[in-house]
Amino acid sequence: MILVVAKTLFILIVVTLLFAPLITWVERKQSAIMQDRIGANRADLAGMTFLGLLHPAADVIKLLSKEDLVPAGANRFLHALAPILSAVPALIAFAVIPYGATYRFGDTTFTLVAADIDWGVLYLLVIGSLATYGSVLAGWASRSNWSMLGAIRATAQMISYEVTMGLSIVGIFMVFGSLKLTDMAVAQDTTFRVFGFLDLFASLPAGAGWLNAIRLPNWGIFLQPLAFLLFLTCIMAENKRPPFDLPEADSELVAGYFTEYSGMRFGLFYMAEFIEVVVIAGAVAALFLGGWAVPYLSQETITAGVASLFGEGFANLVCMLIHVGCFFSKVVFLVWLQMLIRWSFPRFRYDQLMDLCWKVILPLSLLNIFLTAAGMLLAQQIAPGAAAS
Amino acid sequence: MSFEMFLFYAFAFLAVFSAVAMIGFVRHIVAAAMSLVVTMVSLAGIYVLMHAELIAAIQILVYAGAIVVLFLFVIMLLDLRDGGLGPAARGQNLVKAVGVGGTVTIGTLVVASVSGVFSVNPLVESLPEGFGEHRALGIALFTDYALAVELVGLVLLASIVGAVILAKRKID
Amino acid sequence: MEAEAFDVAALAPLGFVAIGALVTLMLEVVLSRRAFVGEGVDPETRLVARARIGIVLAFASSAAIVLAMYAAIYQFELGFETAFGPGRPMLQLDALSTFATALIGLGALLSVWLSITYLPALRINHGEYYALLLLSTAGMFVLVSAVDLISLYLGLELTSLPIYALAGFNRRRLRSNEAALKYFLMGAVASAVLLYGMALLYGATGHTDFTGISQGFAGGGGLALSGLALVIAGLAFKVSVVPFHQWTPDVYEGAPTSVTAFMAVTVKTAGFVVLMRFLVLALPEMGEKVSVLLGVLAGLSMLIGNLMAVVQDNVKRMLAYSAVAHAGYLMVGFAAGTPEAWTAVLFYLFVYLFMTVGVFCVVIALAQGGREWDSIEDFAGLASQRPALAAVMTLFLLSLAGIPGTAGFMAKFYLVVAAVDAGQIALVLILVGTSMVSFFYYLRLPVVMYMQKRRQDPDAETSSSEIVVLALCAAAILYFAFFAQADPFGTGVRALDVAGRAADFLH
Amino acid sequence: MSIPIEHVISLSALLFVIGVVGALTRRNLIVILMSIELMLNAANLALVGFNRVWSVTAEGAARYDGQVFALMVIAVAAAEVAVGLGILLSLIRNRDSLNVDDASLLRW
Repeated sequence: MILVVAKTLFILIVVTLLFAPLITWVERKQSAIMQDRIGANRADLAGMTFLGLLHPAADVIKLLSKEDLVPAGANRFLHALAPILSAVPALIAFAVIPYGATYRFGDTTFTLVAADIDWGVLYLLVIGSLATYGSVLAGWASRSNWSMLGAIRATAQMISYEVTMGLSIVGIFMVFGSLKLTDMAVAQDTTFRVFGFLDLFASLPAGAGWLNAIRLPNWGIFLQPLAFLLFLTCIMAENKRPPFDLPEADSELVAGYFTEYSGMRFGLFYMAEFIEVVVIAGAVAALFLGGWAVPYLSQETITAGVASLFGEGFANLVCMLIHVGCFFSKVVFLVWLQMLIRWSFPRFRYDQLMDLCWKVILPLSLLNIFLTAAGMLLAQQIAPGAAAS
Repeated sequence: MSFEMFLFYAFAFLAVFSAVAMIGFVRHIVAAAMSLVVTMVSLAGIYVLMHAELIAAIQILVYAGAIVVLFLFVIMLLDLRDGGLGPAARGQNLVKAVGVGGTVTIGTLVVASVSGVFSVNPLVESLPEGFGEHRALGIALFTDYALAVELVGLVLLASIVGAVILAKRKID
Repeated sequence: MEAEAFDVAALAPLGFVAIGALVTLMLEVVLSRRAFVGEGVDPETRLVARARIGIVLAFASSAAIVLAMYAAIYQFELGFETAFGPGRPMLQLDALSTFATALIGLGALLSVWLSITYLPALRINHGEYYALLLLSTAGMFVLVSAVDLISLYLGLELTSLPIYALAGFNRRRLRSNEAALKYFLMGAVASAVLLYGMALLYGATGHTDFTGISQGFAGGGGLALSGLALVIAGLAFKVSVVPFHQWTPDVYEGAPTSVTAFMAVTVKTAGFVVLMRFLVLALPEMGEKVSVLLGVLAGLSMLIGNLMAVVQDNVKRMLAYSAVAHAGYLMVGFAAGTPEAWTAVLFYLFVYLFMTVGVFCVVIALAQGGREWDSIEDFAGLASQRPALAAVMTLFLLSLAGIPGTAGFMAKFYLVVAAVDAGQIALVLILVGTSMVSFFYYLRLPVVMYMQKRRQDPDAETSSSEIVVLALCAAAILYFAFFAQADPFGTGVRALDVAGRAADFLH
Repeated sequence: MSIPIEHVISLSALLFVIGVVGALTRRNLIVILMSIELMLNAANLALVGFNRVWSVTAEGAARYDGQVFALMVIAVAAAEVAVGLGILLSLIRNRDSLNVDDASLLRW
C-alpha cells in the first residue's frame, strides 16, 4: 500500500512539479532559438536570471494573483468544473505508464508503475476520451461565441482523432500480444535480427553470417514505424497544440474554448496542456521507444554485470536508477521533439485537419493492421514464436 | 459490509441519482448530458467490480467518450440558449415522473420478491483464470462470435450512411 | 444436404446483398465524379445525370437482390439445412429461412423497381437510397435465420436503422422528417424493451440460443416470463400489432411511398418469420399461455385496424391501418400454432406481398412534381382518365379485402381453415366480421375512382418499371386465386406446397 | 465476497424504469434519446450481471454470452444515436423546435 502511494506520488510530483513548469521554459527557449530571439530572460532574483528558469515560478505567482472572472450569464457550476475536468485526466493518465521494470529487494518485489493494470493501453484511450469534456464544457459554459466555436472544433477534432489513434496502435498490440504496458516494456527489452526475414528464402550462406549479427532493439518504432508516425500525429492532435490548435486558434478565436477564463482556472487549462505533453512523451516512449529499456543492454545483463562486482541488492538499485534515467531521458527527447514540431509547422486549415484524419491516417492505420497481420503470419512460417515485422 | 459491496452501493447510488437527475430535475440539457455521463461511468465502475474489465473500458470509451460527446456536439450545433428543456416542462413533469417511476419500481419489486423472480442460479465463486479480461473476451469475440462482429460492422455502416444522408447540409 | 458448420456458401444471399450495398455506395461516388454532378454544372444537366446514375444503381441493386434470391431458391431446392456460425450456431439456414429470404428478396426487388422513377419525381434521387435498402434487406436475411438472441437483435437493428433513415429520406418534407422521428423514437424504445427482455431470458435460462433457452425455460418462473413478455412486445412492435401499432399510420403516410411499400411487405415478413421461429424453437412448452396472449393481440389488431381504417382520408394512412388489420389476421395463425397454420401464414405473407406492393405502386404511379397524390380525392374519376391503373387498383383492393376470385381470398381461406381446425373459433368469427367491415373502406376507393368526376389532373406517365411491377402483381394475384394448390403449367411447383415445406421444418 | 446478483438486477431494473419514464414523460427530443440510452445501459448491466451467474460451462470453461452481447449492444447503441441525431438535425432544419409535441402534423 505504501509502495503504491509512494510510486503514485513520485510520478505525480515529477510530472506536475518538475516537468510541467520546465516545459513552459523549454517551449519559450525553443521558440526563441528557432525564431532567432533571445527568449525568456527577464525574471530575475537579485539580478540573476538563471537562463530564464525563474519564469515558470513567476507565471504561477501571476496566475494565482489574478482575478478569477466568470462571464455574466455563464453556467457557473459547469464553468468551474471544466478546468478540473481538463486537468484531472491529464494527471491520472500517467498512472499506467511504467517508468521502470520489476525489481527484487530481498523479499519485496515491485514494479515501477503506479497502477499495473491489464488493459493499460485501453486505459490511456479511455482517459483520452474523457479529456474531451473539459474543452466541450468550457466552451459551452462560457456563453461566448469564441468559446463555443472553439468547443465545437475541439469536439469534432478530438472524437475524430480518437478513432484513428485507437486504430493506429492496433499493430502494436498485435506485435507484443498484450495491452499491458509493463508487458510491452519487458518485450521491448530485447533485440531482433534485422535480416531475419531472409530465412524465408534460404538459410544464409556461411559468408553472410555477419548479417545475423545485425540486431536492433525490439522497440515499437522499429517493428511498427508507420504506427509510430500515425500515433504521434494522432496523439498530438488530441492535445490540440500547434499545428493542430484549431480549437484555440489565437488568430481567429482569441483563445478558443478557454477564452473566458482567467487566473488559476486559465492556469489549469494551461497546465493540463503541458502535462499532456509529458503524458504523450511517456506513452510514446512506453509504446514505441522501449519505455525504460536501455538499447542492447537488457535488465539481466545490467543486473548480472553489476552484481558480479557489488552484490545483488546494489545491482538492482543501479539497474533501477539506470532504467528510470533512461525512461526520463526518452521523455525529455520526445518533449523536445514535440516542441520542435510545434514551432516548425504552420497551423492546419480545418478541412485539412479532417482530411488528414479520415482520408490519410485512417486508411494508413488500416493498412498497417493488415500488413502487420500478414507479417506476423509470415513470421510464424519462418520460425514459430519469433517476432518480426 | 466489504469494501467491494460498499463500492457497489456507492456506484449504484450515483448511477440512480444521476439518472433521476437526468430525467427529473436538471435545468439544462447539457446538465442532463453530464448526468448521463456520471451514470455511464458509475456503471463502468460496477462492471469492473463484476469482473468485466473490457466492458468497463469500452463502456467509457464509447458511451462517455463518443455517444454523450455526440449529444453535446449536437446541442452546441443547435445552440440552445434557453436551456433547451423549456420552462413549462419541469415542475409538473417531475411530479409525474417521480410518481410513475416510484409506483412502477415499488410494484416491480413487490411482484418480483413475491414471485421469486430473482431466484436464479447461484453465483459461481471460483471464476476461471482471467475471466472478463480483454484476452479471453477477444478470443471469444473472434472465434465463437465472429459472425456477430461482422454483423455489427454492417450495422455501423448502415448507421453511418443513414446519418450522413440525413444530416448532411447540402445533398445535391 | 448436410453442410459443414462453417460453410460460407450458406451465407450467399446475405453476402450478395451486403456486397451489393458496398458496390452501390462506391458506384455512386465514382459515377458522380464521372458525370460532373459536382460544382459548377447547371442544375438541369445535373438532374439528368443524377437520374442516369439512379438507373445504374437500381440495376446494380437489382442484380444483387436477384443473385441473393437465386441463391436462396437454390438452397431451398437442395433442402439446405445447416446451423451457421463459427464455433456456435448463430443462423439456421433451412427451408423456412430460404423461403423467407426469397420472399423478402422479391419484396426488395419490386421496391427497387418502384423507386426508379419515383425518386426523381420527388427529387430525392440519391445513391445512398439503394445502399440503405440493400443493408436493410441484409438485416432481414439475418433476422429470418436467427436462432440466437444476439443475431436476432443485430438483425433487427440492421433491418431497422436503414429504414429509419429511409423514412426520413425526403428531407425537405416535414412529414417525412416527422415520420422518421416517430418511427425512430418508438422503434428505439421497442428495441430497448426487446433487449431487456432478452437479458432477462438469458438470465433465467443461461443461454442466448433458442434451443438452449427452450431447455433452460422448463419451469418457467417469473424472470423468464417477464423476459418473454418483453421480447414478444418488442417483436410485436416491428410487425405493428395492436397495441404496438401507433407508429404505423404516421410512418406509412410520411415516408416516401417506395419506402412504405418496402417496409410494409419485407419487415412484416421478416418479423413474422422470426417470431414464428422464436415461438417454436425457444418455447415449445409454452403453447397454451402464449397462444392466449397472441390471440388477444390478434383480436385487438383486427378490430382496431379495421375500425380505424374506415375513417381515414389518406390512402397511405388507410393502408397503414389495413396493414395493422392484416397483422391481426396473421396473428390468428400464430394463435392456432399448428403446422397447417404456419403454412397458411407463410402463404398469406406471400400473397400479401403482391397486393401491398401493387397498391403502393399505383400511388407511386400518380406521384409527380415533387408531390404525392395520396388523398382519397386525388383518386376521383381516375377510371375515366387512366382506366388500366384504376382497374388494377381495384383488383388489389379487392384482394386485400379478401373477395373470392382473388388470391387474398385464398390466403384468408387457408388461414380460417387452419384456425378452425385448431379450435380458435372466436378469433375466426372476429376475422370474418372485421373483414366485412373492411369492405367499406377497401371499396370506397373504387367507388370514388369510377363514380366521381375527375378533379385533378396527374399527367404523369406510368413508367415501364411501374408497368412491370403492376402487371406482375396483378398476374400473381389472379394466378394464385385459382392455382394456389394446382399446377396448371406443369412446372412442378405448387405455391401451397412450397409454403408447407418451409413451415414443415418447424415441427 | 462478491456482489449478490439480485442487487445488480434490481439496480438494472431501476435504471430501466427510469429510462422508460424519461422516454415517456419528457418532451425534449434529446432527453428522450438519452433516456433510450439509459434503457440500453440497464439492459447491458443485466447482461453483464447475468454473465456472472452463467460464467462457466459444465466443463469449467468460461462463457461470455452476456458480455459479448453487451459489447454488441454498446456498438449498436452508438449506431442508433448517430441515426437518431441525424433524424433530429434534418427535422430541425425544417422546423425550429426540439419539443416532441410539436411533431404534430401526423395525427390519427
